[in-house]
Amino acid sequence: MASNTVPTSDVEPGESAPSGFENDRSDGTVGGAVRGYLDRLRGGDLGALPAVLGIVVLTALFFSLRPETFLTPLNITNLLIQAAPITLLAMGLVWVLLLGDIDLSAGVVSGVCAAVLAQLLAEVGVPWYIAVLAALLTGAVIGLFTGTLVAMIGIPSFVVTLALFLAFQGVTLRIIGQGGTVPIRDDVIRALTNSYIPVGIGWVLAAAVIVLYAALTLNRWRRQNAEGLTTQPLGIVLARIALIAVVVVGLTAILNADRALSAAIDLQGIPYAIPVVVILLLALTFLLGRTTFGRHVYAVGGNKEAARRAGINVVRIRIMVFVLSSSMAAVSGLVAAARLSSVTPGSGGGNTLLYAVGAAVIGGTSLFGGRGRVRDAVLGGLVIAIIDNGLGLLGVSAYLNYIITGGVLLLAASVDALARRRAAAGRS
Amino acid sequence: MASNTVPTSDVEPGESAPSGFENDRSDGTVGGAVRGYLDRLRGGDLGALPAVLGIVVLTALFFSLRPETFLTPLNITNLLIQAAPITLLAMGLVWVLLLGDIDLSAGVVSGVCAAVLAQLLAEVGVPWYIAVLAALLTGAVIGLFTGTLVAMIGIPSFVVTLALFLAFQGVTLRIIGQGGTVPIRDDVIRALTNSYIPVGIGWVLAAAVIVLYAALTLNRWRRQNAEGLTTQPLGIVLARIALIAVVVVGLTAILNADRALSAAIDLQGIPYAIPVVVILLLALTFLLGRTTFGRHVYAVGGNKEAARRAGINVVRIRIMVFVLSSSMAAVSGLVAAARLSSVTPGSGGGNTLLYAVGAAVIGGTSLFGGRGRVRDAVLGGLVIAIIDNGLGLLGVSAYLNYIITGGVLLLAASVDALARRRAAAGRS
Amino acid sequence: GDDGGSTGGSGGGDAQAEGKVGVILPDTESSPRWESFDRPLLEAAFEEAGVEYDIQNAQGDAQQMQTIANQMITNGATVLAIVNLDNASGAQIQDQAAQQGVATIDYDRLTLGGSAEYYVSFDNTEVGRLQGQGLADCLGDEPANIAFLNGSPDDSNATSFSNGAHEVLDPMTQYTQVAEQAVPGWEPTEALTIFEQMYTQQGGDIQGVLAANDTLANAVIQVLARNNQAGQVPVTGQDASVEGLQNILANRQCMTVYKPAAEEANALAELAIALINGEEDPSIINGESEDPEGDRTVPSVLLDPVTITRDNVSQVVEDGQVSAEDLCTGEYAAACTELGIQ
Amino acid sequence: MSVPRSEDGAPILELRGVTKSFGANQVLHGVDLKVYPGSVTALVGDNGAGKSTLIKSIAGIHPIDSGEFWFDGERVQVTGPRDAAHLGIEVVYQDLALADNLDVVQNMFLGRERTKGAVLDEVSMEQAAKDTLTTLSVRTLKSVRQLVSSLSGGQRQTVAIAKAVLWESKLVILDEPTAALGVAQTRQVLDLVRRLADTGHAVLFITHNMVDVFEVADRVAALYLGRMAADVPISEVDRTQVIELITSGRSGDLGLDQSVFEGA
Amino acid sequence: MSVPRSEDGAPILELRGVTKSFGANQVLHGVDLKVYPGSVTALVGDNGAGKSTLIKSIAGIHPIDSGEFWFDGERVQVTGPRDAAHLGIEVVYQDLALADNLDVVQNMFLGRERTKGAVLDEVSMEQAAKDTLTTLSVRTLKSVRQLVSSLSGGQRQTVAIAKAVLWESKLVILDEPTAALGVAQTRQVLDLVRRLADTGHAVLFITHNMVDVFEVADRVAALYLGRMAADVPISEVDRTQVIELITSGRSGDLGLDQSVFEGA
Ligand SMILES: Nc1ncnc2c1ncn2[C@@H]1O[C@H](COP(=O)(O)OP(=O)(O)OP(=O)(O)O)[C@@H](O)[C@H]1O
Ligand SMILES: Nc1ncnc2c1ncn2[C@@H]1O[C@H](COP(=O)(O)OP(=O)(O)OP(=O)(O)O)[C@@H](O)[C@H]1O
Ligand SMILES: [Mg+2]
Ligand SMILES: [Mg+2]
Repeated sequence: MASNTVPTSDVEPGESAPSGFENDRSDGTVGGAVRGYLDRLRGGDLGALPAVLGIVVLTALFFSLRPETFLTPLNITNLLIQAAPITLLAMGLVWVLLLGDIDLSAGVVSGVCAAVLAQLLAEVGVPWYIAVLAALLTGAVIGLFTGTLVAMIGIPSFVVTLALFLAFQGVTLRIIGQGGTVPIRDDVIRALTNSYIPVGIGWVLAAAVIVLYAALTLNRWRRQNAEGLTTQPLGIVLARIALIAVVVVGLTAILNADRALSAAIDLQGIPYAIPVVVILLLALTFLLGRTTFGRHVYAVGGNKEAARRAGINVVRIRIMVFVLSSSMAAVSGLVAAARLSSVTPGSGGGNTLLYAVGAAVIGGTSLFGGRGRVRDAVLGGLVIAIIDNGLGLLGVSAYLNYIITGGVLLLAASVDALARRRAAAGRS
Repeated sequence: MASNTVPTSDVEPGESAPSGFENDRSDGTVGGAVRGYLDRLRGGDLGALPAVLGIVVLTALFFSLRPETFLTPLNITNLLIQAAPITLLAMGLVWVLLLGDIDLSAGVVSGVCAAVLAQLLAEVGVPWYIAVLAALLTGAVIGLFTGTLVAMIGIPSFVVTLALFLAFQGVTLRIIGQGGTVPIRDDVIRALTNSYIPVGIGWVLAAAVIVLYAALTLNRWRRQNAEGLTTQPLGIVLARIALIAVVVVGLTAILNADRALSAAIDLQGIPYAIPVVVILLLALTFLLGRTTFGRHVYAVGGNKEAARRAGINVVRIRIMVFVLSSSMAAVSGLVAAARLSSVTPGSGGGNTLLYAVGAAVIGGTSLFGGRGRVRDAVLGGLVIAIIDNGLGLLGVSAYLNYIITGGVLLLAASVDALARRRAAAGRS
Repeated sequence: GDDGGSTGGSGGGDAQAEGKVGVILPDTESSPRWESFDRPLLEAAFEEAGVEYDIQNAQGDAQQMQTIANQMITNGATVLAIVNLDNASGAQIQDQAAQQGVATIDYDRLTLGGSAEYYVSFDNTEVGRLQGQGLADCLGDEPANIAFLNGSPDDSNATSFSNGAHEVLDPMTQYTQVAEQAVPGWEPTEALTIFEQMYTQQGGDIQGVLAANDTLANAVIQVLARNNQAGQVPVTGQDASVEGLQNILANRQCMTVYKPAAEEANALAELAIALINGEEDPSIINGESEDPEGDRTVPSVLLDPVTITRDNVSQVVEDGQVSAEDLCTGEYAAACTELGIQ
Repeated sequence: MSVPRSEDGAPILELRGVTKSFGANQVLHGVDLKVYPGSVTALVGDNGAGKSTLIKSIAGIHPIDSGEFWFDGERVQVTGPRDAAHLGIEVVYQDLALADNLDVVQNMFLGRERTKGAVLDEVSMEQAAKDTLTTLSVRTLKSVRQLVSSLSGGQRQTVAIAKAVLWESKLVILDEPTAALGVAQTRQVLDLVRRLADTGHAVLFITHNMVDVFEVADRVAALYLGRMAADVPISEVDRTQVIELITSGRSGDLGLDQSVFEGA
Repeated sequence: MSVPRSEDGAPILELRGVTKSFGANQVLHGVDLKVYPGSVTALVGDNGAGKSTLIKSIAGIHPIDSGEFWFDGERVQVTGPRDAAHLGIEVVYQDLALADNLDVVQNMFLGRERTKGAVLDEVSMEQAAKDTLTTLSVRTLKSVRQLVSSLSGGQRQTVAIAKAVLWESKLVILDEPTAALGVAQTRQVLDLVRRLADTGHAVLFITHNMVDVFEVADRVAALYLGRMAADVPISEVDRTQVIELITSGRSGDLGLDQSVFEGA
């Protein structure tokens, strides 16, 4: 068994240098990076593309059908507020889906937490921050309970959360009372969706987001580059920063425009719910992508046994994910309650959960675990909100509304599937 | 590399004979078979045990709480009819779950098929068999559509059926249209749940089932025994036949007893829906356990890639399973419609689907594919129907009803999980 | 319900000359009336008056209703009529509309704590009272066990119905109330099981059933029929649906509460048009309703619900709410002839 | 079945210019290969050289980007494993591909169940499975009704091999079949490979074990970084040459020359 | 780290009377084993003999039914892989156990990620992964940011080995580590095993390859049907004897005698 050293000089290095890792050395040009991206697309790694395409196509469609209303500042503001609760719910569910689990109770948990908030405000009369804390705590405790049943006792999450889905409907009904509603009169809570950040502060916030993003991205690039590791060319990095800047500035401009329908009223500014979503998006993205916890969530979702053998405390990770997801459900419940200024026994019931899971999946999160990102929830939530919003503008009758919503969802999903399938021609 | 022949005479054959397959030779005693069963239980292969235990415990519980009503012939008949639609739905869903897929639209598909039936009877006035055929065909066509989207286009079944869940709600609404409910007046259809097999014929049917089962089981045993293959001892086989006989005779006796509440009326006999469930149970069990198609369904659910490499037409199998499942949904819709003697836009909506999936899972079917049996649907369906039935007798208020149903489901599932977990101490 | 054309200056200041009415119906399950009666009737009324309109259904979801309200306002509605799913969410919608200078009308259900200009309705508590009285009339003075099958536990109107019925029945000491359950989501299949179990538990000793609407009543009737008791036990209902009326014709149901949808729809259309035209005090206003929560009175058009028994089924047909053709099929033809319905 | 034929005869399988990429990663570069009936062809190559990718392309698991397949003198299109099976190609994959939820017998007959009428003929399948496993020297398997998920690594591999040799196929492809096998089992598999070839079947055999190559192979084909470095009778090379071909793509006159890479 | 010690010293790991059943199937029957620091112990045995089960018991994957573990002179309870890792035991499993959805670097550092503050230190992990893989002669891997699902069989095995040797553990257990490796890679792994032992680590090495056993092992332990047939210095046995121990459980004076089975 002679161990021949390989005559590296024999072969051209760019293509098949046997020293390995040649794909890790980017050629540093923008063209190369774009080629790489196209290759990845062809390789079936579509990333956010289908959801973004869905958003673009749907926007174009509804704009052509309702040119005078769909893209007005007023409607865009409405759209974003409409998307907020479902997006927040989906942002928690992504984590559960990453584990390969499901949480059917997330919707009704958001209802329970909202009911707790509303009753504390209305009956007990506590200040808003106590009520919010209590609602979040309720969510966390529920998550702890669910997670323990799933991870420690080992009941399949589908069954646990199906049972809890039923039980929590009863709990909400109990808290609120049969046929009742609890109005929310607290101004701070209602401000979430009914008040707006002053225009000046809005612009400052927008600028801050852009600067922060640019600084972090550039710093990371610099460091990787210094160590000679895989990086994207500077051009691409700058292009991404520019893209983010354009989106943030554009949205801020739209939300800061006067959107009142009658001249007498003054209606402008970013609704407070938007920064809530953005901050949670950034925080959760960081947690999932840049910390050990996030890495372990991916590992548990990809291969539980491998994670266990690698010494990861799988039970703890799963419980924590359920806590996180239920807490996000609580946040979603708060925003939904603020939007309605009330909580009913049916809050969080109905199709809420299915829409949220649908949002995560359309955004690109796999139901089988191990693949997904927090931003999927935002993109998918937007797709669903746009369908809802656009159909509302068209004003179709109930049965058509159901059919069209279903049809559009199907269409969005099949574009994705077809693209992946074409790509899969090159995969096992 | 000397290939030594092993001196088989050196070692005691009963325990570790190196010629292999020693566990395939049963020692032929009943005691050995019982030991083997206990070993399997310890090994985590609980089979139907948790569901059966659930049924027994719940029955005991409700009997102790409502001794004068729960185990009366009237209530048992009610219970069985109440369990029929959910069981039929679950019997189809088991197949989908075996593939590792899910069908969120099964419930509303049952509604669509029932609506087709009702409108054909009411508006067009076709004879009942045409209407039934049309409803079944509707189910099959829907299944074909769903299956094609899932298997050929490759959209995840969760997304496809979520979209169809919405769309079909609209379709039912459309079909039923003005008036909001379509009454079913056809006597044959209504007879399914509202008429009863004459007592004499009922006994003949019961006897036929027992004889058929005994003949098939014994014949199989005889053949395996003749070839010297793994068999259960004759004692166990006979005991199983006896068990089936006792159950069948017992149920027939109960259903044939006079269950009228007032002496003036004569109310007895097996409801026609019961033989429908039994026949479908036997037919589908045969299809799944004894035919190539069933074997391939298990293989696709266990390892799609392995099935593909073994030359199985995975796409065809998946489509056929969806056709089968949607057809079963249609049958379930028929029985539900017969029970209510009308169809409403909400038929098959609400929690129908979740209950049916819950039934399959509690019965022992895995959500991750590859493990499950048709009888799981029946056992799980009974568990759920007993909860519903018993709580109805207790007459608790709505919120408690939700909470208790959820709690009992959770309890049933955790018994199962704990048993498996204890067993898993001996597994990887 | 699609107007198709563009409305032009929807944000324009002079709503005097033109406007647009948005109507949000609550759901498709609490009653078939919303999609099958109100929508076509309202469409007809608005079309006749030549007003632009947009009618949508919130499908039982308060969040959805909020979204639709937003969309209608964006679309340039100047008058918004809602059938609230609950008081608080209804009030929120009305407050938002007011912020945007859009006038609102409460249709069928008064939004307590809301800010609607007008209220058009049948009194829901009165509906319950009629049901209670109807049941009492059918039962007479004999002692009887009665059971309540209420509407969905998360529907505040269901509470009003049952409150009204209790108001009437609770003082009547000859009746024993042996069971009461709410039916989640007004789901008839659930109602069937719930009543089946009530009936079994009482050993069949139930002489009267207060069912909140005709769909629930029909479920009750199926259970009674299976026990050969259909027609022996009076059952109430609501909505005067085809199914309910047929059950009444066949003597299986004792009464239903009829809320002439056409009257209600016409009143709404008239009020909306009045609002668009800036009319003060429309002549149709016939009273006012207390809103204890908002501490105000709302000018109202109050319509009377009607008790329908076998004797006055024809009234529903004459009003055009149900066609004789639909009603008098097959086995019911004879009864129709007998009662002179055509 | 038929008499053994030497490699001078017509090849049963011929690949011409097969290329295959996964996304940006080109794994096979114009690979030519001939496999003859009645002889054992050893396919060797470094880890990641593309051996498994090549045989998965033959089996229809991966569609190829370009190139031709000729089988039994005719040009064929293989679009899936079913096509390959119909041609008479049987494959033991490196990653085995067994359905963990099925037992040994069920796995061995997967896709080709024996039936009596519509009903599965379990009795005859169980018997046949036992017979085949016995010839492969499996002595520690407790039951053929055990789920394959509970088998040891070597037992799984034996089941996969047994599954492939149950069918008398024209071409048997084995991807590192003895990697997890014990001494005695390896012996049996090598004997079996020889026996298959001697009864006229063509065998394509992937291995990293030079001893095995020189024991059973009639020809040796060496892949180097996705290129066919050599495809020669075993008599023309010795062990050192084969190792050189594997690790550097050339050995003396044999193998790829620099121009190949420069031409790329 | 420490100086090499001979097998006369205290064993780092000692098993006493370990038994283990899966349901009705008893796989290990009172197994004793000693592993010494500074030496390589080869664990051999037929397919299904129980080798993998034994090392999974050591690693805490399977709870054992009875028996004792002694580590570094102290009796220990291993209830999970985390316990084993804390003791300083590192294992390469036969079934590899990699997370297919993660890339090579992420898999290699799984469970022991390097961080800077709260943030993962990707840069340093990527660098370390590359260095380790290079010493293992991996030359066909295109990128360390490739998902492991796209790796060839041998590449996967290399990643698993690299993951284990990244940590300087007291005891390294390798379950058939070279099964899928090419010639050059096998060479590197064998050298590595020797190097580990020479720097004072204990190595437990499972293989079916007798050449490898006699090349690197200091001791050889043979399992036969779940019983330890022999645990002796390599110098006391020759190849034929080891094969006899594997296939029949005894060889001359060595091994199990009939009475063991009769006693069971
Ligand atoms: N699905 C895939 N996606 C991307 N790259 C892949 C895929 N499958 C294989 N590869 C790459 O193709 C190359 C060849 O892999 P292949 O499995 O054919 O190697 P092999 O010769 O069988 O190696 P081994 O001896 O290790 O089994 C490897 O570099 C591998 O990383
Ligand atoms: N989870 C399990 N359930 C039941 N039996 C099992 C399980 N795991 C292993 N076995 C059985 O235990 C025995 C020993 O298996 P093990 O994997 O330890 O063998 P091994 O010595 O590693 O063999 P190989 O050389 O083939 O890897 C085998 O007969 C196997 O069938
Ligand atoms: Mg390979
Ligand atoms: Mg092993």
